[in-house]
Amino acid sequence: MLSIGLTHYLVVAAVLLCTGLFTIMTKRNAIGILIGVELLLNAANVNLVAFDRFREGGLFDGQIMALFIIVLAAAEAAIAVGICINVYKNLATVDVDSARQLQG
Amino acid sequence: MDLLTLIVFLPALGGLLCLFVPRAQVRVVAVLASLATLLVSLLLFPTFLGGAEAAESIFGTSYGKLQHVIRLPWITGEGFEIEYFLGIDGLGFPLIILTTLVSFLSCLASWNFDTWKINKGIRGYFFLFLLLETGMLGVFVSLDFFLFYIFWEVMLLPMYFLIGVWGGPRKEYAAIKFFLFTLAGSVLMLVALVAMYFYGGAAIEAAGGSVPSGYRVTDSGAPVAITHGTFDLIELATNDVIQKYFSAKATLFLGMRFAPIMFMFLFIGFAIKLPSVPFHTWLPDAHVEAPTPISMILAGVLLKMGGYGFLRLCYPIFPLGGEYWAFLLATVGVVSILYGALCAMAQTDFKKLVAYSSVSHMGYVLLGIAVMTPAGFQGAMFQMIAHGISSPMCFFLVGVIYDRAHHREINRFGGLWLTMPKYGTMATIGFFASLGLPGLCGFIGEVWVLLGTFDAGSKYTWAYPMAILAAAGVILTAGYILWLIRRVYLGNEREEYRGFPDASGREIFILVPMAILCIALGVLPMQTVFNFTNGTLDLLLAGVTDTINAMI
Amino acid sequence: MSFLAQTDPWAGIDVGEQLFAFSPMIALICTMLAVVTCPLLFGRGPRPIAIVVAVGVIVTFYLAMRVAGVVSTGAISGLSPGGAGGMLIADPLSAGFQIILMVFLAGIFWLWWMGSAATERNAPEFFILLLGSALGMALMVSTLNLLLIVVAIETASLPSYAIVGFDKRDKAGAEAALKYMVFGSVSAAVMLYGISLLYGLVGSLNVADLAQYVATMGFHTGESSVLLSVGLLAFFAGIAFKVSAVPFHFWCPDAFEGAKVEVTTWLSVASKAAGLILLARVALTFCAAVEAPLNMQFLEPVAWVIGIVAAVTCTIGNFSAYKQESVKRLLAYSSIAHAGYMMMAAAVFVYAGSPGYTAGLTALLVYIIIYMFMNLGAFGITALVVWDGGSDKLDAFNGLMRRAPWLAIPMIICLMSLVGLPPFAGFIGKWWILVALGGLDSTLGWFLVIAAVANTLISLYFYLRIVVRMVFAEDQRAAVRAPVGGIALVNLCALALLLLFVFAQPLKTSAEQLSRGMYQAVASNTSDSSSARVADSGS
Amino acid sequence: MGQYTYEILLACGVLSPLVSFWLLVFAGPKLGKPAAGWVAVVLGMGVPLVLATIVLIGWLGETEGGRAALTAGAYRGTWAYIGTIPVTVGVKLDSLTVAMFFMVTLIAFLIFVFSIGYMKGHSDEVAGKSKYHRFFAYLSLFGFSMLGLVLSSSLLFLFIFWELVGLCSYLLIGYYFDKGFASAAAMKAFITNRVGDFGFLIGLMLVFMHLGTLDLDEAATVFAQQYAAGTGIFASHFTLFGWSLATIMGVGLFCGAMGKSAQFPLHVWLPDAMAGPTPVSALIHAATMVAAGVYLVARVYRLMTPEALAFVALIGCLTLTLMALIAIVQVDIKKCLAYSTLSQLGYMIFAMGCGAWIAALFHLITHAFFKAMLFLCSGQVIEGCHHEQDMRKMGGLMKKMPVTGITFLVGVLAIAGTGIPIPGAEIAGRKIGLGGFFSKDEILAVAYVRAFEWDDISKHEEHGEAHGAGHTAAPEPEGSRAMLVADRTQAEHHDEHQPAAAAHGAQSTHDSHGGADRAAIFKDMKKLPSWMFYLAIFTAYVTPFYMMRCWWMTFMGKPRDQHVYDHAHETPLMYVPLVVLAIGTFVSSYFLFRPLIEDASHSATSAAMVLATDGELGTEAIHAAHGWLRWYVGGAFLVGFIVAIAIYRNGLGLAEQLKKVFLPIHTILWNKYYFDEVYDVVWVKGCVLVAHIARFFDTYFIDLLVNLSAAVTERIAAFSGLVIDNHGIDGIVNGIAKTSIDIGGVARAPQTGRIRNYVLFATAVATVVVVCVLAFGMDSGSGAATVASSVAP
Repeated sequence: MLSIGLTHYLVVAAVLLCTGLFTIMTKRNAIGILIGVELLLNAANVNLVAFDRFREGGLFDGQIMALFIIVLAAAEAAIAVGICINVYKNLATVDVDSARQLQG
Repeated sequence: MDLLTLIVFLPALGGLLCLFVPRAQVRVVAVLASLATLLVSLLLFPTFLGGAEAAESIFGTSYGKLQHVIRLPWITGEGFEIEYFLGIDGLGFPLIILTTLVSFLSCLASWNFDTWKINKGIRGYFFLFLLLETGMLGVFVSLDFFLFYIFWEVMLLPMYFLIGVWGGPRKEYAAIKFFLFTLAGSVLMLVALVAMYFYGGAAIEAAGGSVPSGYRVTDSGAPVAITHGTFDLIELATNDVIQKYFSAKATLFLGMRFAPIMFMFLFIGFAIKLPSVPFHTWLPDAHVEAPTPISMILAGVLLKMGGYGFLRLCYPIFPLGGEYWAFLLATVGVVSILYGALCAMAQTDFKKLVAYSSVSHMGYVLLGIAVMTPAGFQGAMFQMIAHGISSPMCFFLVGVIYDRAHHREINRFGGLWLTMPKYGTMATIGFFASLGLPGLCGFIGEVWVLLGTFDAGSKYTWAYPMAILAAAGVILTAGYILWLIRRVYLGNEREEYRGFPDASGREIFILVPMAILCIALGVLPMQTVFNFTNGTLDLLLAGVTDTINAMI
Repeated sequence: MSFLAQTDPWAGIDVGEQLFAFSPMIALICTMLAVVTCPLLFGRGPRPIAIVVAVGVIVTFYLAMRVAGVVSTGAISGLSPGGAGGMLIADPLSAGFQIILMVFLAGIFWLWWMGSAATERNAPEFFILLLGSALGMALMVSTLNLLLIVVAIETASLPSYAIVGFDKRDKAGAEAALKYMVFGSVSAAVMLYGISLLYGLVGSLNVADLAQYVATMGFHTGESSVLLSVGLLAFFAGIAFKVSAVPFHFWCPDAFEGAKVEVTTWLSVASKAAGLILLARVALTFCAAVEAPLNMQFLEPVAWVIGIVAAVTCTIGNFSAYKQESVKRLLAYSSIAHAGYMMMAAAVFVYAGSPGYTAGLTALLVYIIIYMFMNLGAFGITALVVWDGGSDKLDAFNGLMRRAPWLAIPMIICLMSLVGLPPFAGFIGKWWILVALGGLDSTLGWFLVIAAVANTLISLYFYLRIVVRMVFAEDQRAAVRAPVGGIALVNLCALALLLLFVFAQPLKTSAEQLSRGMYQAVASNTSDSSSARVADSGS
Repeated sequence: MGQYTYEILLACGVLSPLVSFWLLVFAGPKLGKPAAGWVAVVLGMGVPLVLATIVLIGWLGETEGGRAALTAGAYRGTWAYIGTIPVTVGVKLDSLTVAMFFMVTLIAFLIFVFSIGYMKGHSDEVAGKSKYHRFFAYLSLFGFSMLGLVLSSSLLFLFIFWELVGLCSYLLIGYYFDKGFASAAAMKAFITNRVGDFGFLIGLMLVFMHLGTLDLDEAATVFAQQYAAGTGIFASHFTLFGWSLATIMGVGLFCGAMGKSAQFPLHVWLPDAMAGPTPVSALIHAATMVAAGVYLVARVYRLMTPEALAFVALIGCLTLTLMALIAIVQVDIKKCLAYSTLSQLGYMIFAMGCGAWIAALFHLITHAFFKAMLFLCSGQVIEGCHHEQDMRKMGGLMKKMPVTGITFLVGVLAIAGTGIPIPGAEIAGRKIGLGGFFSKDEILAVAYVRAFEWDDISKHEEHGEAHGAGHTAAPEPEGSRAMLVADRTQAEHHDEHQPAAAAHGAQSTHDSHGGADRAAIFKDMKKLPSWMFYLAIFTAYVTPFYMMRCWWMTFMGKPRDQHVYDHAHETPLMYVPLVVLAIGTFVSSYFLFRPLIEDASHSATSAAMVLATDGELGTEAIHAAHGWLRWYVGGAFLVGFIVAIAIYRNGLGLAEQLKKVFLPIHTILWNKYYFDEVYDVVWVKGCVLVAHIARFFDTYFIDLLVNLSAAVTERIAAFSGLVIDNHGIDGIVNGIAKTSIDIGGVARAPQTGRIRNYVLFATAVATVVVVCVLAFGMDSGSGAATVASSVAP
C-alpha cells in the first residue's frame, strides 16, 4: 500500500506554490492576489512542517517558524487589506489593472 | 608653497574671488588672476635655461629627471598610494607656458563680455574660465596617474558650461557632444588606470615583492624600493620590472596582450581630445558654438592634452603598444591630415574651417609621434606649441570679425583687408602661419614631422608612402587657406562692411604677441622650443626604443 | 542539535551586556512607544512628536556609537553563550550601519520638518511607520538566523508599504503602496519557500550551518543540488527585492514615484543599504565557511550570478532613466543603477573568498555612505522644488540656476557625483569599487570594471538632462521659495560630497578597519560554531 | 679681403632689404607717396647693390686658390637639429653666388627705380586707402628672400627662402587684390608652386634620410661616396617607373624648380601672373624668381643622376617648344613676353638637362638682363598707352617713344641671339654678338654633342682614364677627363686656350666634393634623343619671329588706334633704367659673368659634365659642332626677323589671312593647349568635389551608421514602439544618445504599470536564472527524490 513520504509533501507544497503564483498572475482582484500570497506562504509552511516531521530525531525550529509565518501572514494581510481599502477609496475599485497611473 | 602648486591653483583662487567682487570688477580680477599666473609661470624659465652644456643637469641622462617636484601622500593604504605628485620636465614646461599665455590672452579676449549676445552671469563665466585653467595646468604638471585623471575630468565640467551657457545657437547640443565624447575617452582611461595599477603590482609581486625604483633615489643615493603597484607615471615608465611585465607576451588582459590593449585604451582617450579622425566630430561643433575665448582655449590648449597624453603615458609606459599599433596610428594621423584639410576646404563657416584645419594640423602631431623617430617626436612637440599659438590667433581673428559682422559666412565676406588694414595684416600672419609658411611657426613642425616620418622608413617601409601623402597635405592646406584669404580678405570692399572699425587697441594687444611668437618660433625654433623639449624627448624616445628592441 | 539537548539555555549568558549590545534597537522600539503615547499627552501636533523623535534618534545614535565602541573588539551574539548560535548579532558592521541609519534618519527627519511638517496631520503614524521600518533594517543587518532574517525583512517592509501610501487622498500613493505591497509580499513568500527548502536540507536555520553544509556537500555532490540551488536562489530573491536588483526591481520606480519625497529618499537609500549589508553578511559567512580549495568551484558561479545581475541591474536602471519626465522616477531608476554598482562590490567579496580580501566590503561601506549624501541631496532638492512648484516634472527645474542658484549648484554637484565625476565623492565611491574589482584580477573583475565605466558613460546623459533644464533652459517663473533649513541641508550634502572627495583618506581607513574586523569575527565564529553540526550532518 | 668679410658684406646685403621691409610695414603710411619708394630704393636695393659691387670687385681680385679656400672656409652655423642631424645656416660662397648676387641686386635696383616712376602714374588708392608703401614693402621683402635664396648653403634654407619668394610673388601678383582676376592669379601661382614644392619636399626627405645632411656641399660629398661604395641611397633596389631612388631624389628636387621656373606641366601660373604690376613682372616673373628654379638645379646638380638629368632635359625641351609656339599668337604684349620667358626658361632647364651647366646659367643671366628690359619697355609702353596692352591697338609708337623703341629692339636682338657668325669678325678674340647669341649657341652646341657625338666622348673617356691615371697625380677619372680635355686643347688649339684649359684641369684635380665618383656616374649616361636637339634648334628660329612680330606690331607700321597713339609718351625716370639695362645686355653679360660662372662650374658641378664651355673652349666635338652650328644658330635670327617683318610690314591683314588658313592650329595655340581648362576641371573642380564628398561623409555617413544601429535597436525593441526621430543629428554621439534612448525603451518596456505583469516578468526571469544555474552552475543533481531518500527514516 502506498505510504505517504516526504516527497509527496514537497510536491504538494510545490503545487501550492505554483497555484499561488498563478493566482497572483491571473487574478485582477486585489483580494484574489492576497489569497494567492497566502497560498505561497502556506506552501512554505507545508515544507517546514513536513521536514520537521521526517527528519530523524525530529526538529522543532521548522514548526516554530511556521507559527511565525502564520503571524506574519496575518500582519501582512492586515496591512494589505488596509492598502486595498485605500486603493478602493481612491480608485473606486480593487481591480489592480486599473492602477496603472504609474508606469514607463 | 612651491611653485607648481601655486601656478596650478592661482587661477582657481582668482575664480573664487571673481564670485565675490562687484560685477564691474569681475573681469579685472579675472584678467589680473590669469596675468599673475602667467607671470608666476615665467619663473619656471630659469630652471630650463642653460642650453646644451647644462642639458644633463636639466634633463638628466635618462627619462625621468624632473624639476620642481612636490610629492605628498594623498590616499594611502597598505599596498596602495595615491600621491599629490607634481613636477615638470621638457614635456610639461612649454605646455604650461603655452597654457598660461593662451589663457591670459583669451581672458583678455573675454573683456568685452558685456557686449556679447549672452552676457548674463559674468561671475560664473570667469569663475568657470579660471577653474578650467586650473584643470588644464593640473593635467600638465601632475605625474600621478590618479591625479592626472582627476584634473583631466575637472576640466570637463567648466568647459561644458562655458560652451553650453555662453555658446551659439546649438550650444547645448555641442556642449553635450563635447562632454559625452571626452567622457567616453576618459572612462577608457579609467579602466587603464585601474589595470595599470594592479598589473604593476603583479609585476612587483612576481619579482619578489620589492624592486628598486627606476628613477627615484633616497638621500643616500640608493634607489627607493617599490613594494606595490603605483600610479607614479614616471615609475611606470622607468621601472624595468614593470616594463618587462607589461610588455611580456604572457601578460594578458581579458585574453588580449596587455601592452597593446592598454595602449589602445589610453590612445582612444587621447585621440578624442587630439582630435583625430574618426573621433573628431565633436570639435567643429564645439568650436562653432563656443564663444571666441573658449575656442581659443579649446584649440590652443585642450587639443594639446591629447598629444601630451601620448608622450607622457602611451609611449613611455607601453612602448610595445606603440610598436604594435604604429601602422594604425600613422594611418590615422595621415587620414586626419588629408581628411581634415579636405573638410576644411568644403566649409563655408569661417570658424568651422579653422576647426577642421586644427584636425588637419593635429594629424601631424599624431603622425610624428606614431613613427617614433627623434625628428618625429620633436616635430610633433613643436607642432603642438606652434598650433597652440597660431590656431588661437586664427580663432581670435574670426572672433574679431564676428563681433562686427555677427555672421561667419565666408562667402559673404570680402575685401576686409581694405576695410581693416591692421586686422588684415595680422590675419595674413596668422593664416600663413597655419598654412606652414617658412619663417613662421607652422612650417617647422610640419617639416620635422615629414622628415621624421620619412626617416622611419628604415624601420617601417610603409613610412615612405605615409610621408609622401602627408606631404601632399601641404598643397591642400595652401589650397583652403589661400582660398579663404581670397574670399574673406582680398577682393573689393563690400558695402555692408565699409563702416567697420579697424582692430581696436585691445585686439591688437592680443594679436601682436601671438604674431610675434609665430615669427619667433619660425625663425628660432631651437631657442624658443627645442632647447626646452628635446632633452626630454630624446631620452624618452631612447627609452622607448630600448624597451622595444629588448622585447623583439 | 536539538533544544532538548541543551540543559540550561541561560547558562553563561550575561544578560545585561547583551541587552546593552542591542540597546539601539530597544531604543528605537521605545521611541516608537513614546510616539504612540505622545498624542495622548501632548496632542497630535507635529512639534511634540518631532521632539520625541529627535530625542529618540539622538539617543539611538548615541547608543549605537557606544555599542560600536564595545563590539569593535569582538562580536556579541544575542542570548547565547560564545560567539555564535544566537539570533541577534552585535558587531562592528551592525553597529556601524545603525549609526549610518540614524544619521540618515536624522536627515530625513530634517527634510520632513522643513517640508511636510506644517501640513502633516498624522505625524505620529508617520513616524511610527518610519521608525518601524528603521527598526526592521537595523534588525536585518544584525542577524544570521533565517527566521529572524524573514522577520526583519517583514518588519522593514510592512511599514514601508503603508508609509508609501501614507497620504490617503493621493491616488498615486495608493497605487504605489498596492504595487509595493503585492510585489513585496510575493517575494517575501518566495523567499520563505526557499528558506523552507534550505531548512529541510540543512536542518538548521543558522546561515553559518547552511554555509557549512554547502561547503561540505557543495553543488557538485549531486546530492539534492536542485533543491539547494532553488532554495538559495529563492532566498536571494528576497534580498534582491530589498536591493531592488533585476528582476525584482519593478516595484522600485512606481513606489518611489508615488510616495512622498521624504519616503522615497528614505527607501532609496536605507532599505537598499540594509539589503546589501544583509547580503554582505550572508556572503561573508559563506566565504568564511568555505575552505580555499573549495571556494573557487563553489563560490565562483555564485559570484558570477551576482555579478551579472549587478551589471544588468546597472544597465537597465540607467537605460530606463532615459526620457523620464518625472525627476523622482528618474532618480528612482538611478537608485536602481546604483544598487547595481553596490552589488558589484558584493560580487567581489563573494568571489574573493580568500579571507582578508576586505576591499569589496570596504568599497561597499564607503559607497553607501557617499551614496547617502548624494541621494539625500538630490532628493532633498527635488523635494524643495516640488514643495514650491507642486510638480516633480523636469519642467519644474527649468532655469533653476537663475531662480534658485543655491538649489541648482548643489543639485549639479549631487548629479555629477551620481555620475561619478571628479572632483566629487561619487567618483571616490566608484573608484574603490573599481579597485576592488580590479584586485580580483579575474575575468569577472575586469568584465565588471568595464560594465561599471560603461554605465558611468550611459548615465551621464540623463543626469545631464536635469542640468540642461536647470542651467540652459530659459524660464521666467519667479524665484523658488525654499526654507533656509532645507537649503542648508542640501548644501551641506554638496559640501560633504566635495570634502569626502578631497579627504577620501579617513573614510576609507575607517571602512577598511571595520570590514577587516568583520572578516576576522565571521571567520572565528563560523569555525567554532558549526563543527558539531558538520559532524552529525555528515553521519 | 678676409675670410669672413665676404660673408658679412653679403649677409648685410641680405638683411638690409628686410630692414627696409619692416620700416615700410610700420612707418610706411607715414612716409607717404614717393618717400616710401625711395626708402625701398636706397635701403632695399641700393645698399645691397653697393655691397654686391664691393664683393664682386674683391672677388675678381682673388686667385683661383684663394676663391677655393674662401668657398671651402665659408661660414656654417647650426640653426637647429632635426632629430640628431644639424641643419646648418651659412653662406654658399662661390663665383656663382657672387655673380647671381650682383645680377639680382643690379637688376632689382634698376627696377625699384623704375617702379617709382611707374607707381607715380598708377593709382595706388583702393577705397581711399593708399597701398603705395605696401608695394615697396613687398618688393623689399622679395629682395630679402631672393638674395637669401642665392646665398643659402643648406637645402632647407634654400627651401625656406624658396617659399618666401613664392609668398612675395603671391602678394605682388595680388597687389591689385581688389580686382578678382588678380587675387585669383596670385592664388593660382602660389598653389601651383606648392605642387612643385611637394616634389621638392620629397626630394628633401630623401636627401635627409639617405645623405643624412641638408648642407649642399656635404650632401654632394656623401652622395659621391655613397655612389662609390654603392651604399646608402644607391643600396636600395627600390625603383619607380624604372627610376632608382637616387633618380627620384633628383627629380623630386627638380620638381621644385618646375614650379618656380614654370616648366611644362606647371607653367600655367606664369602668364596669369602678369596680372601684377609690370615692374613686378619684370623683376620676379622674368629676371629673378622664375630663374631661381634654374639656380636650384645648378645648386643640386651634384645630386643628379643621368636619368634625372634626362628628365630635366625632356621637361625643358617640351617647355621651350610649346611655349614659344603659344607666343606666336599672343596679342597682349605682356603675355607675349611672358610666353617668351617661359620658352627661354625652357632653354635653360634644357641646357641643365643636357649638361650645359655653364651655358644654362649664362643664359639665365643674359636673359635676366634683356627680359627685364623688355618687360620694363612693355611697362613703359602700357603706361604710355594709357594701360593699353593689346598690340593690335598699337603700332608706330617709335616716333612717340624712341628710347623705349630702341631699347626694346636691343632686347629683341638679344633674345633672338643676334650676332655675327663669320669666323673673322672678332674683337679681342671674342665673337661679336648679344648675350643670347652666345648662350643659346652654346646650349645648342652641347645639345648637339649630347645628341650625336656623346658615345665617342664617353669612349674617349675610358681611354682617358687610363691615360690620365698615369698622367696626373689625381687618379680619379673626372680629373683625367679634365686632363683629356686639356690634352686635346693643347694638341689641337691655339695657345691662348691653354691656360684656361690648364686652369680647368687644375680646378678639376683639386676639386673638392669627391667629384671623382660623380664623373663615373656619367660614364653610363645615355645619348640625348636627337629630336630634342631638333626641337631646340627649331625654336631658335621661332623665337626671333615672335619677338620681332611683337616689336614690329608695337613700334613700327601705322598707328592702329589713334587715341592710344595720341596718349603715348615716355618719362625719363622710367627709361633711364632701360638704357642701363640695354648697355648691360650689350656688354657685362659676356665679359663679366661668363668667366665667373665657368670658374664656379668646377666646384659646383664636379666638372665632368662641363663639356660645354663656350664656343671657343671645349672638346673638339663641341668645337666642331660650333664650326657649322654657328651658321644655323647665328643665322636663325635673320630668318625669323625677315619672316616676321614680311608678315607684319603693312598691318595685320596678312596675319589675319594666315590665321584663317591655319585656323585649327591657331585655335589650339590661342587656347594654350587648353591647359587651364583641363586643370580647372581635373584639379580644382576635382579637389573641391572630393572636399565636398569628405564633408558630406563627415556630416552624413556616421549619421547613417547611427540610423543603422538605431534601426537595429528598434528591431530588438520592436514592441517598445519608439519611432526614431531623425532631426538634428550628425555624429555618433546622437547615435549613442538615440540608441540609448531606444534601449531605454526596451529596458522600460516591462514597466507596464500592471503589477501582475511585474510578478510575471520577475518569476519568468527568476525561473530562467534557476534553469541557467542548474544547467551551467552545477551538474543537475537527482533532485527531490534523492533528498527524500537521504532523509527518510
